[in-house]
Amino acid sequence: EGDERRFQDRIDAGIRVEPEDWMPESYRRTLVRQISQHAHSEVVGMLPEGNWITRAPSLLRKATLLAKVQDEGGHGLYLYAAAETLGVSRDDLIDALHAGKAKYSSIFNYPTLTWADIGAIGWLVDGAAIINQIPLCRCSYGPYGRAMVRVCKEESFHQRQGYDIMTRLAQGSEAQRRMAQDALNRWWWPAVMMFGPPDGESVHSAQSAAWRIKLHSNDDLRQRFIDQTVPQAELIGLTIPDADLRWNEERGHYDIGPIDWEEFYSVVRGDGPCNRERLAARKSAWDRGAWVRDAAAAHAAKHAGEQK
Amino acid sequence: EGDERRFQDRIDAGIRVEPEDWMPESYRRTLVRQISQHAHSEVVGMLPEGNWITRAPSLLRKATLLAKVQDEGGHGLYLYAAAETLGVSRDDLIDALHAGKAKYSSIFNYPTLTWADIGAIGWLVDGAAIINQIPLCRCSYGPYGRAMVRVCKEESFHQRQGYDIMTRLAQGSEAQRRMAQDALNRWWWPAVMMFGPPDGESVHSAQSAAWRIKLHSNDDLRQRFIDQTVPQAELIGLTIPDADLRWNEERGHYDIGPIDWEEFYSVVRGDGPCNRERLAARKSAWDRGAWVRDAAAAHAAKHAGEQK
Amino acid sequence: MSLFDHVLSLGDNALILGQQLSALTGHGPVLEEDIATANIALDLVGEARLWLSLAGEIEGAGRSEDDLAFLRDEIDFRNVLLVEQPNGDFADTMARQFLFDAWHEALLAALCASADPRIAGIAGKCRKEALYHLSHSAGWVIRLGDGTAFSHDRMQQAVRNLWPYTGELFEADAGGTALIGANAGDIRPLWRQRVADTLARAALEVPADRWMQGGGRRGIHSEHMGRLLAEMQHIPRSHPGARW
Amino acid sequence: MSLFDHVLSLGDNALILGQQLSALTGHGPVLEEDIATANIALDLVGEARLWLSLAGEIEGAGRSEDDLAFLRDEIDFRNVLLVEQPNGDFADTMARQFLFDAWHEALLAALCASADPRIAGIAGKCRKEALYHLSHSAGWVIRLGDGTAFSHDRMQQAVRNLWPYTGELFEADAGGTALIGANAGDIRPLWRQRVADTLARAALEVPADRWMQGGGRRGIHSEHMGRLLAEMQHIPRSHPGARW
Repeated sequence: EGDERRFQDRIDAGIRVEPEDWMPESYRRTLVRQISQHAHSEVVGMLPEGNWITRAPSLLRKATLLAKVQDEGGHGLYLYAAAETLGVSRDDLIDALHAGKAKYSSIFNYPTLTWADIGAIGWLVDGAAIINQIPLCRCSYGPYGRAMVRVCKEESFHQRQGYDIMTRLAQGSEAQRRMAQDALNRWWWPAVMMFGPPDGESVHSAQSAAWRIKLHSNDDLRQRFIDQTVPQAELIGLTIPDADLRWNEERGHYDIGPIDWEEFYSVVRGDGPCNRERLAARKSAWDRGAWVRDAAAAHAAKHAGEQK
Repeated sequence: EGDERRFQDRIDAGIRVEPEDWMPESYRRTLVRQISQHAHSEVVGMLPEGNWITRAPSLLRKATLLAKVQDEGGHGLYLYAAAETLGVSRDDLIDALHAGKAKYSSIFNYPTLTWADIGAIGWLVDGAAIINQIPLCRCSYGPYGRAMVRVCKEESFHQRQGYDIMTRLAQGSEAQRRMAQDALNRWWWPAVMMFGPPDGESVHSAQSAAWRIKLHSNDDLRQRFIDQTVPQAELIGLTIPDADLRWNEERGHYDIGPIDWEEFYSVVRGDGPCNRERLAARKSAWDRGAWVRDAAAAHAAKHAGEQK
Repeated sequence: MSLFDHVLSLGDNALILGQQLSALTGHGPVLEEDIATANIALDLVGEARLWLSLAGEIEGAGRSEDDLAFLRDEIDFRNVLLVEQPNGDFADTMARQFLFDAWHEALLAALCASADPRIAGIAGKCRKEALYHLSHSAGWVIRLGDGTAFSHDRMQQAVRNLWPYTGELFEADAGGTALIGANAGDIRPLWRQRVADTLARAALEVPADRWMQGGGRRGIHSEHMGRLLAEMQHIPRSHPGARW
Repeated sequence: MSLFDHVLSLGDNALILGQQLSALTGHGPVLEEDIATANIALDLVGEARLWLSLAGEIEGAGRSEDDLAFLRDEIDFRNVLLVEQPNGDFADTMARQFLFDAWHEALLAALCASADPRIAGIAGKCRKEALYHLSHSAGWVIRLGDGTAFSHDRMQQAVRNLWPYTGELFEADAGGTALIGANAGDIRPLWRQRVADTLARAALEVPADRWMQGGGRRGIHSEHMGRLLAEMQHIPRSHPGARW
């Protein structure tokens, strides 16, 4: 009781929580859920982009995409490490993912069908992620906030690369332009939905706001994303697939058409185009790697004496 | 003793041996070895050509290649059936193949690297096979001879298709012509070696000749192949990769340069470019199919009553 | 959807499924099955040639069957997602084949009544083959479903995994109905009946309808499609203008 | 072999191995390894870019690194067969990597002494990366060889299966010796020593030399190469002249 109040007072005073500090169990659980979901998203997110490394259309683009996917693995590592400071193990978190108990971002349940999807993911998905994540750099839990600083720096680089891919396509041949517009058509709404349900339907929000692990509402962040992205699309001559989209002079923001939340929930429920494939790919990699991890452990045990 | 003489007399008189007839054990064994080796060759031979069905450059060529590979499977079936008339089971023969105890034609241990290889296999490998097999239509063992009649009819169709592919390539673009010449360069000597070692070094020959299961010597058949094929190459403007090749007016045959028997024996020994892959592909198909065969057997057993 | 797109869609279904089966020849569980697989693939490639040639004729832009097969981008392919799902193991292959065949034969039967004699002609020719394909794949669904415990579970899982791709088979559109004629409405009930009967004989459950995947007919495919096309198109794409 | 072919061969080895590793990202046994694989692939693609650009410069026909990577036919690729062998499982991947790295680093070290400053420059830059690759792959050979009984057998089998592709690494030719300079003769003994030392630490046997496979450097590849190129080249081949 007194602990809880002191904890909240420190948060309100802008003092960061560190692993050794006392914290309410529900704060710890909420953070483990959020950080591990974020870590899983980085790792699962390697799959849709990894799908195009072998088919990248130039060596420079291949190299850049490899570097990006490598970065995502790195983000996964930082984030698992941040979660581990809360007293859980990476293996347990991974087991929860494979058992379908832990979530990852639904956006990665959409397929990457053309090279333009790599551009669209960088531009839109990383763009949306940054908007979600920049506030988290100031979140109350120290290890998470510090991890997010590194992550955001790299994401912003990825976002620019994605937009560069789209720009090149939009200025390219008719087939390339069509490819870019098609990718925008398919990724726009899923990206808009990345910010989660409308504020009225969002759970956990009030408590998370008080704990400073969620600093803005879903709808505010979504609006920021839309306001930032629409002019970028116009600049390169692509059309946002929303007939109702228009600038609202009064609000000083873009208005958009209705969001198809039925689709969103169906993907969350597991019925997206790639839910089964993504989880199967992760589980298969993990299961096929079991003998390798066993061998590494056996080797380390045999030579434990020598290394000291 | 008397049986053996009567057996040989009937053969000498041109009377065919049928499954129910008495035959020497060594005749049976020799035939089982030869027929099963031939059946295995058909089945393993589906692999190098099957490698190009998915990449055939036109739909007509894709269909024709599918039909050809289907025919080869059919040849495998006839030949296993012919072998089974000698009191062995197909499963035992397949086990012997997978255990490395039974052979198949070494030619299928070479890779198919371009579309032109499909032409070269039809033209040269099927061409050589027909020359080997036509005499076998008259061989002393009835079921084998009759199977060979069917096989030869289809092979000759395949040979014409192969030559047609090569002709088209040889008359095509510079890249296609180069592809055709490259395939001829790689397949020529292996095809020439398909007739087996020179007569002096060939084992089993004398007895097989007496039994009328080998009707011509290796070198005679090889000469027939060369005499038939060289003008076909010239006709479409391709060059046989043999600097010593020339027409011998006196013999009325082409003379060829020395054959690299070291390569031949290395492939027979298992060191060809694809020996390991071919056998592994067959074993893997068989092993992965075990539960399917088990299920079919279980289903048949459950419903055995109904079907009578 | 235009008549061109419709005929393309018929051709693309046959082409992509034929292409998938082509990769299996020589790798089946038993020699007879290798032969059957090659034979069915051959029928489907043959059917694809007829539809694609007709599509080219309808378009009138001089594109041949090969131009349409080898020089189109993924987004212009009109096949359903079902046929591009991976071969997987033998249960996956046969479940895909059965779910397709049960629809394919019914569709071709309806198309035999098409007012367009070219369409009716192709449908009439290919329907007989499709009937053989259906009896072959249904036979395997039954054998595996009602075989061993292992094969039963594999087949049930395969049917369940592919079920979300069956809704797209029946996506109605105005052009389609006009094209096919009065029998279009019969296809779905006939398919359901066939599936129910065969799965019952196989001691398998018919999966519940959930969210159905779609998009193939509009050119929005799955991640499997790109690699399939890369392999299929590489040689013609690498030699523009060449004849083979 | 001309200087152009030699430099191409250096580029193609890096390109094809980098391409193979690219297919593995996201599918490794542990996250750290996914990161390492992407990193090594990235180094190799980077190295390929340098050599292929130089090859284009030497040829003087205006071909860019991308023209050489994406618009060449299989027969014009000059990589050794080792790098095109399939990824297989983790033991196969690591055995291939180790056998390559042990040679690659030694070759680059020798090339640092090349009279051609462009070659020496690229070699100097890439050698550091190659040293890291070698320490990484040798570490896994040792861990798996001297790990569990299962991993030991898998690694031994992988080394044995790949051994016939190691002879080609040392196929001598006049152009090569001239290019590399006086240290060429040191590469093979250094490679043998590294392999012997690492396999000894891994409790693995050095396979006996038998018939060695060759041909890659002359454009005669294995059946794996065609599918690899189909996937790698499909998009550029499908959009002639496009910039990306």
